[in-house]
Amino acid sequence: MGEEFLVPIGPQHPALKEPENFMLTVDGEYVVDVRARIGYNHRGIEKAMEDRTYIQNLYIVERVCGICSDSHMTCYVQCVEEAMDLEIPERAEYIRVIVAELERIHSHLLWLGVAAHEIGFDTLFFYIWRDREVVMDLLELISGNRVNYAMPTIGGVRRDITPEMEKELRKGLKILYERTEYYKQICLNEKTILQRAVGVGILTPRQAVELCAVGPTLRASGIKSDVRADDPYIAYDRIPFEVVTYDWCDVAARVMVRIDEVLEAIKMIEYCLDHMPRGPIRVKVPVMMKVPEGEVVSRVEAPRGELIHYLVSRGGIKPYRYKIRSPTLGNIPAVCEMLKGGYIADVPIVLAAIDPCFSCTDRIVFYDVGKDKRWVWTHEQLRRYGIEFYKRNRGEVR
Amino acid sequence: MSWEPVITALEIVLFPGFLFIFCYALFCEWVDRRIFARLQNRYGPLYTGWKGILQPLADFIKLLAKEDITPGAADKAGFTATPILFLTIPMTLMFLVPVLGPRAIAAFEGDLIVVFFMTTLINLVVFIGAWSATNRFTVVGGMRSALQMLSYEIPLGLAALGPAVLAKTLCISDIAQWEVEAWKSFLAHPTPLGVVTAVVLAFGFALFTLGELAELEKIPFDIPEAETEIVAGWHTEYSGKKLALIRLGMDVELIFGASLMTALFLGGPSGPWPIPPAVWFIVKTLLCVVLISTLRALFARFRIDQVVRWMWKYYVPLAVVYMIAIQALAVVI
Amino acid sequence: MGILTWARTRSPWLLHFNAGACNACDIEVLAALTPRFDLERFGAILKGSPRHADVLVVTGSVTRQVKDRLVRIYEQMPEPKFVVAVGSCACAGGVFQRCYNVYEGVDKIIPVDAYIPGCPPKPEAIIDGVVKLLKKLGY
Amino acid sequence: MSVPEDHLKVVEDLKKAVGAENVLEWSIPRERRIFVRVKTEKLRDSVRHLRDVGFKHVSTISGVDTGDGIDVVYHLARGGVSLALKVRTDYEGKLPTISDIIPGAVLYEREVHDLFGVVFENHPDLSRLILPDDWPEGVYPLLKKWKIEDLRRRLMGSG
Repeated sequence: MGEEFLVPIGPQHPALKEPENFMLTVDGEYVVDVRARIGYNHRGIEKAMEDRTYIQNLYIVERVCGICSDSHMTCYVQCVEEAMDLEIPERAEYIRVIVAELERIHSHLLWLGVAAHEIGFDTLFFYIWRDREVVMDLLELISGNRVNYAMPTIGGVRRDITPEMEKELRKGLKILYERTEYYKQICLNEKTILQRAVGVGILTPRQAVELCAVGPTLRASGIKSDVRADDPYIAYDRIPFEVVTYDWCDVAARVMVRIDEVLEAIKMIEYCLDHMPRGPIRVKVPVMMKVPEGEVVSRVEAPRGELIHYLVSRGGIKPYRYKIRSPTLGNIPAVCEMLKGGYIADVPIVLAAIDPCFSCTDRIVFYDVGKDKRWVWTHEQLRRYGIEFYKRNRGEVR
Repeated sequence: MSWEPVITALEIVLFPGFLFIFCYALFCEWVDRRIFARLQNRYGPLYTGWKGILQPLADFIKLLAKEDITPGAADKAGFTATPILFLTIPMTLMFLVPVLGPRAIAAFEGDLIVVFFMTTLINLVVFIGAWSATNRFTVVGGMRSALQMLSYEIPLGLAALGPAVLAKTLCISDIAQWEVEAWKSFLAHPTPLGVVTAVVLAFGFALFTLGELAELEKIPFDIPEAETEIVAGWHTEYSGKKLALIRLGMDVELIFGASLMTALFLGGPSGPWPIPPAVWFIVKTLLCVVLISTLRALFARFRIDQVVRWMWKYYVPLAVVYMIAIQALAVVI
Repeated sequence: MGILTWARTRSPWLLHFNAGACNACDIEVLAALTPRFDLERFGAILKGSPRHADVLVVTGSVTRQVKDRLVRIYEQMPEPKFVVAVGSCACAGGVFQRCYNVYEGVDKIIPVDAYIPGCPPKPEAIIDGVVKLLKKLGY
Repeated sequence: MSVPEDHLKVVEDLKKAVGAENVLEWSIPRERRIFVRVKTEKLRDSVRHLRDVGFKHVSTISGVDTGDGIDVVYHLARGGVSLALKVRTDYEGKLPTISDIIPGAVLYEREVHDLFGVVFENHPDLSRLILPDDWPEGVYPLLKKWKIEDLRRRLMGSG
């Protein structure tokens, strides 16, 4: 077994929008081993949340991750409301679902564009991101900001959806529906995309369950698991929707799952708009409120997968302990399996396929396949043949 | 004291020579970027000069003024030689292609073979430059560009030899002239044989364009500098003046490719009388640049193994079939 | 030296570096390059390698882990180089002030030429920041 | 809120499998949420039993510094039901790893080790994960005894 040739992807790399560092042990064009080192984004959020009041924490939780900020907000707010046994008006629940689904559309379209960029199809990237501006305008219309919309708050929702907004929303959604259908056709029969996506980054259903994968990565391996359906929160039990699954188990399946989820989300928003109950949107809550003692587990289906928050409160105005586990972390052992045995050229697209969001992930870090340490449970022995590469270059990362 | 040497000296330096190539290369880069941007529904360079036309010039001057870093571990010779060679080779090749009149400045029998030898040399130079930069990304980029070169070089050569065999000469300028006469005679009295040759030559043109795309490392064959995988491929480590030369070299390679396409397939710089040949040359090469740029915007990037497999499975057999058709025609004509 | 400043201000090549940001600013930087805003009108392209770049666009309050990577990237860039801090985290730590793993602001690590506040700043604000930086250089 | 029978059944089965005296306390605050505290020695058996019953998905493992020791909470999930299995260990305490029972848990164990200092025996690779490389040994930031100010002074001063 000769010396392998370490190719660092990151921490600064055009493929990755965020700093994570994957040390790929490669051999010619094949990836033999993956050793990842994240932790670049670790800002010590959980410690900071322990000495801020519940209202102050609203602003930190929202900025754990810029793309799924609303999921973190909904999860946090739901957690505190459950601890305080607070009932929020039904209209607020519907508005929260609308904003959550709009964010899913925005996050999936963003991801689709970046994935197209990963395989070098920049034209599709620019087209998708141009159409994504429609969603950003809708979000700006409702909440006043393109990202970090701060709609949910403890006790309900901050801003109401007026009839004019509703008209605007419906118009925007119709455009989005057509465009997403068009992109679905492209992704299904554009040969150059299929060539880079079909059969790439395989994750068998058994591996997916065993490695506790979550979200679209899990559903692309044929397993029907979605927190909105299994453990419905806010208004999801009153909204008919269908959990999208594909059983191709590869990158193309993950593309299709996300596109169908965008179409599903659009239908859900239209359903919500039709059945929006009247009434107040918020229940008044004292700013320095005390949360009674207890512990709460709150789960939400973020665009990237199951997001879980765990609150332990000792009856003060500040949480005693607040634990956040973001969906991307759940998928990292799975991505490590997918990367092995593939090409360097596939690394960006396979990595992008789990839609990594390392700003959330830096709650916890990564799973380390040591080159020299064989692991009890590494599945099959990797095919190894080394060609002799010298390793004297100065850039050798520690 | 005859004026001959002075005129040729002037020609070399000024019109179809360095100054013209330099300006035309930058102009073609602007055209390329604008079309690429327009196809992506955005503007592209707009504010430098009229409609952004001076943008490539601004990039070039800025790069000249930047600090030029040579990595400590790189071996100096290979690292500094590469940019210079990368620019001069396409520049010299430009003199083999007819620009001003029907004959190129340095046209001689067999210059088509020289052209192919030199283009392979470019890839060799790229490999040396990549290897000497000792940065992992460049090494992988250099390997890929060599790998890719192996797969497209032969079919490209075959595609170019088509017209040469028909014209029974290996001098590019003569091929261009032969085409012009063939075209005139065909227009005079169209024969079924003429139609067949036209179809075969058009097929050759398509093959040649595909080969050119791979040679110029444009998407979908831009794997050696695949931005998302290996940062900037083989020229990751270059900066400042060296990078300026490399980028200019790429542009000159672009117009050389385009002018080769016009000379071999579109009849070189000659056209109906009122417009001078030089303008015809510019019109035709611009057409080819626009073609390359649109192709560049329509595809995703292939993986290196797919390119190699696809080239050997489809591209080489097609080129061989094309050659057989050409030989059959040659016998008949 | 009019021609040099003219050239330098007409083609600012960007290099994006996420120093521990929540990637809201990163997607806005990316949105600034897409058809609706299109920074390429000013000649700005997103480059992959620090060797090619003039302007380092940094987002996020610098975490301890990413500090030496940021310094190394900054040193790899050829002179004359400029740094733009995008987002209130990059300007002064933002909402993550007083967190144990965070240097509050990019200017504590490398010199910064332009600050673009906002959480996240809109693409228009980012473009305005880049244009102001160019004006500062004599656009 | 009526307590669904199948949640009760889960707790009963666990008691049968692990011995009733080892299940110290349990509570079902609402539908699809179960909290169970188990004796530390019985951790692996409970996890193995729960996995066979269907709790194959480890959502996460959280550490809680309760003042007189560290509560390690294993959040297991079966479809919609989320079961929090709590185990008490003291500071710098030792716990057996469960990554051979459920491979997906290895990451979460490394975080708890990084931030709380709990050592997981025969864990495949307990190296540093989330904290920066130059983080001083033995400093576990999420412990209550470390206040943010002195963490910052100690780190940023040396940082």
